[in-house]
Amino acid sequence: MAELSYRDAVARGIAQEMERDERVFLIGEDVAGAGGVFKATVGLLDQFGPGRVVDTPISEQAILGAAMGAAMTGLRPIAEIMFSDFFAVCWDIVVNEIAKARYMTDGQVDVPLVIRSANGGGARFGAQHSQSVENWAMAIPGLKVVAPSTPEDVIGLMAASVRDEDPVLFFEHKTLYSHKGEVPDGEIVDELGKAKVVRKGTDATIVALAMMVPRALEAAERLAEDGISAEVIDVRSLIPLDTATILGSVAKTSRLYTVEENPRVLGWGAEIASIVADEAFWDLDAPVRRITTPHIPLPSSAPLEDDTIPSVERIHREVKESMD
Amino acid sequence: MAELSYRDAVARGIAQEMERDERVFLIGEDVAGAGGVFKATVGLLDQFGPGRVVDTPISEQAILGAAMGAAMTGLRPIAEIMFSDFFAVCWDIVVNEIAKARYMTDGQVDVPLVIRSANGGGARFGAQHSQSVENWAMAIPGLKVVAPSTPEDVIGLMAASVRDEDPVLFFEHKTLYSHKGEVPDGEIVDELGKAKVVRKGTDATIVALAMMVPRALEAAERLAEDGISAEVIDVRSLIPLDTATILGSVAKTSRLYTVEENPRVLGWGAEIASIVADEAFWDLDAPVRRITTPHIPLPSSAPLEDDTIPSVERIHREVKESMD
Amino acid sequence: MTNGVRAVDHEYGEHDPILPAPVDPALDQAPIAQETRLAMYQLQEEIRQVEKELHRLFLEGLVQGTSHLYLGMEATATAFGTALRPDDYTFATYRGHGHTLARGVPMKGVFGEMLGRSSGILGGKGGSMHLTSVEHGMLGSYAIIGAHLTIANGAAWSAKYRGTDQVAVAFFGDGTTNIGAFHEALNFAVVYDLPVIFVCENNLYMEYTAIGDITAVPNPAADRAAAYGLERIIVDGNDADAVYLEASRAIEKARAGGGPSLIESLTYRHGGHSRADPGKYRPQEEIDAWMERDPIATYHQRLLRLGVDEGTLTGISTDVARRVEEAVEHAKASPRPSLEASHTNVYADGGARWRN
Amino acid sequence: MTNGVRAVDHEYGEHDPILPAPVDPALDQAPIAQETRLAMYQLQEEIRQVEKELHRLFLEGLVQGTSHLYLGMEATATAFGTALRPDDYTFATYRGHGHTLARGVPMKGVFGEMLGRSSGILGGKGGSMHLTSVEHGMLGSYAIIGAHLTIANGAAWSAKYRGTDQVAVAFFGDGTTNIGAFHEALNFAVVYDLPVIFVCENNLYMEYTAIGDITAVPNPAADRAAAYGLERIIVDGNDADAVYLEASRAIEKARAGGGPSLIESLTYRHGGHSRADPGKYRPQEEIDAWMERDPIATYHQRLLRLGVDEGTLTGISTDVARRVEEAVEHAKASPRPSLEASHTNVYADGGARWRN
Ligand SMILES: Cc1ncc(C[n+]2csc(CCOP(=O)(O)OP(=O)(O)O)c2C)c(N)n1
Ligand SMILES: Cc1ncc(C[n+]2csc(CCOP(=O)(O)OP(=O)(O)O)c2C)c(N)n1
Ligand SMILES: [Mg+2]
Ligand SMILES: [Mg+2]
Repeated sequence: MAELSYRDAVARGIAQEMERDERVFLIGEDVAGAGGVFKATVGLLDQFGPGRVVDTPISEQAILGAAMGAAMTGLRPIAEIMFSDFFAVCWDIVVNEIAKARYMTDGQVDVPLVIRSANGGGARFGAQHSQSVENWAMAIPGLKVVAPSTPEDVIGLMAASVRDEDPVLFFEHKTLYSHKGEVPDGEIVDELGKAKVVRKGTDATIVALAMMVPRALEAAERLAEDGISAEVIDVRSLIPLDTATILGSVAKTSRLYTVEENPRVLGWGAEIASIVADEAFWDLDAPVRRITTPHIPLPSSAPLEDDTIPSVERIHREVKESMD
Repeated sequence: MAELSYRDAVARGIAQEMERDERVFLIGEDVAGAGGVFKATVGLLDQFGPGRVVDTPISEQAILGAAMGAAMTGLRPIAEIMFSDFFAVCWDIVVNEIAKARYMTDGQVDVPLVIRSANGGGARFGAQHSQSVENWAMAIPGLKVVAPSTPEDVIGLMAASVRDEDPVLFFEHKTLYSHKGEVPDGEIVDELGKAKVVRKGTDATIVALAMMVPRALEAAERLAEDGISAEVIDVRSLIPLDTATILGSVAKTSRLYTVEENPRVLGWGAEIASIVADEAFWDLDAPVRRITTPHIPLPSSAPLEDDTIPSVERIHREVKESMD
Repeated sequence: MTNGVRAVDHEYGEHDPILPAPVDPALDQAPIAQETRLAMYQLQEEIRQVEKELHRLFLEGLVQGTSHLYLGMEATATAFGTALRPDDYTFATYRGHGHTLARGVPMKGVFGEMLGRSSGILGGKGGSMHLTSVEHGMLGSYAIIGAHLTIANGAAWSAKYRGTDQVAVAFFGDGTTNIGAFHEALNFAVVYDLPVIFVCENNLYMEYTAIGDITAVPNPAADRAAAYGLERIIVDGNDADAVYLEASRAIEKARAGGGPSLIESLTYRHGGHSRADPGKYRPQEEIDAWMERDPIATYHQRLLRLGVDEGTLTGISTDVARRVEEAVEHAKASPRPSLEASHTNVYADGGARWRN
Repeated sequence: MTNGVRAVDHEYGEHDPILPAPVDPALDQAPIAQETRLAMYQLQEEIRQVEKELHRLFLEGLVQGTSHLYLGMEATATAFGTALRPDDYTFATYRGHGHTLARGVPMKGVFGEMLGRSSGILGGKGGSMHLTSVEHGMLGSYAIIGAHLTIANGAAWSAKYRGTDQVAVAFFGDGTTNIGAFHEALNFAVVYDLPVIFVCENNLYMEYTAIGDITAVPNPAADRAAAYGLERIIVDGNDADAVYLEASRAIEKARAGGGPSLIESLTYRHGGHSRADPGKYRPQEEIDAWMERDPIATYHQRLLRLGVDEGTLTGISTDVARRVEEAVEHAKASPRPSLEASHTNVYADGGARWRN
């Protein structure tokens, strides 16, 4: 066991897989020499050399296209898109090519690759560097979509993603990079498609992802002081989606709250709400409540940004008020 | 009154606005000389000349960037993205630039433009030329999103879109182009953000968009034969979304079905389902049922494609079975 | 207000015709084995006849969706297909039937796919625009302009990484040179010195627009080569021998670690852009001149000059015709895919499950 | 397996230094009015002092988020800002403080924005990377590489369409030349002969990578000019006079209907890419040489040679320092935005309503 930052967990997770499998390589802008703009890949160049840890031009389409072509022909690329907002400049390669190749070729083509990206708000970076776009990816058939909230999960889900035969979009949360957590020694391998009940409770289920998980946990502590026992689920993997764990919890608590950083409309909570409101219709004691960033681009000024992304206070307040 | 095809309605709608306002121009690949690959802009080059109806290189980013810059500086561009699947190659300009400019500049910048695109399946074009991506656009704050289902609506909503001060994504359905409908003579101007009740009913509300509207209407006829009175709502505008009309109908019928071409996960129906399941929680007699394309890329072979996109039969069957 | 902004001063379709170069007589003496030449003749015939048959089937309503024929352009795919090694990689566009056949993919699977049958090489899921046969090194046909140039880089990357001497070839059109992915792919290939060959089949038109009307330079690929430190290469795309020599040179260079090439192959399509297009935006003089310079006719004459007798060539054509007919019959007799097929191969487990 | 695929043979950061050209002595005689030169001196001082102050404020924790300083690069924005007409359009990047000031945007609004106050020119919503002031022709700072080149085309399109003789200028870095949008924008501008000027500020590095390590040609912009039929233009970006002459020429050409230009302005940043970067990947010899060729020191010396007395220049600096201080105090004293501000100006009706 050692304490590790989420940032360092990224590098450790990648190193674990690169050591195990020489087909794995890392490619992206400033990932090698500089160790990444978030310093999440520090040390990998020294350990694996410039042929396996590769700096690129600012050519996101070329980066992901290369990753795809390499994956199709026997390698296991990990590509970085520096900020998830930049998926918009290479979305074609992701959604039209990577996601659809297997299907269009009726299974002839494998595209086993991982695209990592720094996602989410809270760093006062403004509207073009703060988006949470996991919902964009979730909407595309053929992709898998993962977003860890702890250093241990970073490593375990990274390993699962690299070993998966399908393309995985791996969303790292940029304001979690500095968070620390206990991490076991040795190899860590997790599983895609498994949500985690990170706090047991009986009165309400709170489903959260990435940076919303620690906030939901803290809100649950405060709710406990109010006499409300909240169960908190870390979704971890949007595709495959572990609806069994979510529905199981709602069957017990009869109330669901989703907490998401996505702007409101068609945030991932909409899908979970629509599933639960359908399949747990007779279980629910109250409407599913979605706690989201409002449907706005993110502002840069600190007080404005803090007021828009769901905070511990807001989660606590919204759950509490609706349970009164 | 004259009978007009949906295809010809596009050209008439554009011509109406170009005649009215010389700031309006049309730009896109093969929109001028060839009259569009779907022949939806035939005649405009002759009427308005090559300075206002402009063929471009295959440079979707440059096309939309030019439209944006022109809109920022006093013009009213209508840009075409030939197939909506191609939004993926210029998504950055749409979501990071066009959608956010007003907000990031705190209102200094206006971006009044329309981006038209041929959307949807049914033409055996396969996975890269058949997508319904209106849900991608709906998820982005700052955009308005329109998808007409009739020739008259094409003209009226085109006019409303061109006259709107905000950027509008205007989804034309490629298999509706050949559909015909009665269209009044003279200027037609509609309003964004208004759904239309296209069939009155009392037992169930069916909400549909674009090509799903005629199918929902036909399914409703069949349901009538089964003694089920279905109200059909054409959403028309996803943003702004006319939730009042939808909630009003559900308050009456107590049952909601959404019919969408989007692949299942985070299709637009998820948002409507989540709103209705929340705000009409006590009105609903049964869970909201989403009738969607499964969460797969679209296959090209006719029987496969027909089996995946919601058909009249499937809509009829799913509503009927759940009402039994 | 003015009269707006326009690209060119002439009316639509009234641009100056661009005429083909005369056949280079020196090519008769090119060091290409007779059997290679006969194989290229056969392959061009194969592509030609398949495309013509597909057109007929389309008119009969048996080929649905869209299709983009390679008629008139057969020499380029043929020459590359012939020069490549079986383990090399091809990346093509929606206009990729010829490139697919040129890698040795059997006609039956191609016709099956075009007719949307379960015998199709993609089980009826991909269709005309996505022909792929991994076992033949045909790594796919891509229908969104530009993307596959970047993907071809990845295959070349992989070959270099794995230490094989495979090469990757990406075919694309003149119109494609104006999209961003072209630029990214070219720079990227040069930076990493990848064994990849970019082949621009310049048929003078993007869909319905003359390439010269919407491009800043006259030769859309060759005039950009220097922007990536690459050699300027233009080849007569209607002469299989010319293309074969250039292809062999580029392949050899890439295989030997000499990095990427960009080749502009000048050619012309017989018909319109896709099945629905009569191609009226092209000056008649231009059409006539290029029809005259048809690659198969050109090649036929060369082979006669080189002493092959007419009978041999007729024999090849007849044999191809027979195989085409067989393949069509096979496709017609094949069942449509079962409806479950829609739900397979979304994910690597073979299915479409995204939740438990 | 091999050792993989690498771009270069040297170790990271150990590339050959690229040194600045010596000052061109002929520029002392350039036909630039003395008052113009004094204005450019003042503007460079203004940019320099604002950036230095922002750096201090960042260290104090008052500037949050990221910021990309223009220190060392002041000459390019200054010269263009001076050569442009008030109704012309500027498009800049996240490194756009200098370009904003160069259009006459008051410091108060800039500091207000950087401190996230309601007095900011964007009301605190945009921040450092998005400075915009439409009334000054400053049409925005864009933080996603490449996009604004295409948007600048649109402003130029609009000028041409409306029949004004306005021009648009887009500034961007060397690293930006490798993204697809660059290519699309350049071709597009030439096809429609737009009054737009693309100014590549080549400071030799994308974020932390030497531009030469990931680019196929040595001069990332100039070596691409011919790919769009454009003239090859490289200018000493650390000499405001050199840039001014080239800027004036390009602006005049565009205004007269002569179409676009692509200018590569060679320069260097004093510090790292953004606030957090010490810039260690740069050879010390290179840093030293460029610090020596600082644009303001260069200009200072020229003005002295041209007979301006030291006192005048000191007076300018002191005056700028006073105005900077005032603007900072103003920003510090300004309130933070009210929380309602988050919900305004998403749509043209002023609000954020997406449903009824
Ligand atoms: C990104 C994108 N934009 C537009 C299209 C529509 N489109 C299909 S083919 C084509 C013309 C391509 O021209 P060219 O590259 O010259 O190839 P050719 O068809 O002549 O072989 C266009 C515009 C597309 N498929 N993808
Ligand atoms: C599409 C995209 N990719 C990556 C980035 C991250 N990024 C920001 S600045 C930068 C380097 C830009 O280098 P250059 O164009 O030389 O400009 P400079 O910062 O040197 O002025 C990068 C990679 C981005 N903002 N957008
Ligand atoms: Mg072409
Ligand atoms: Mg730079």
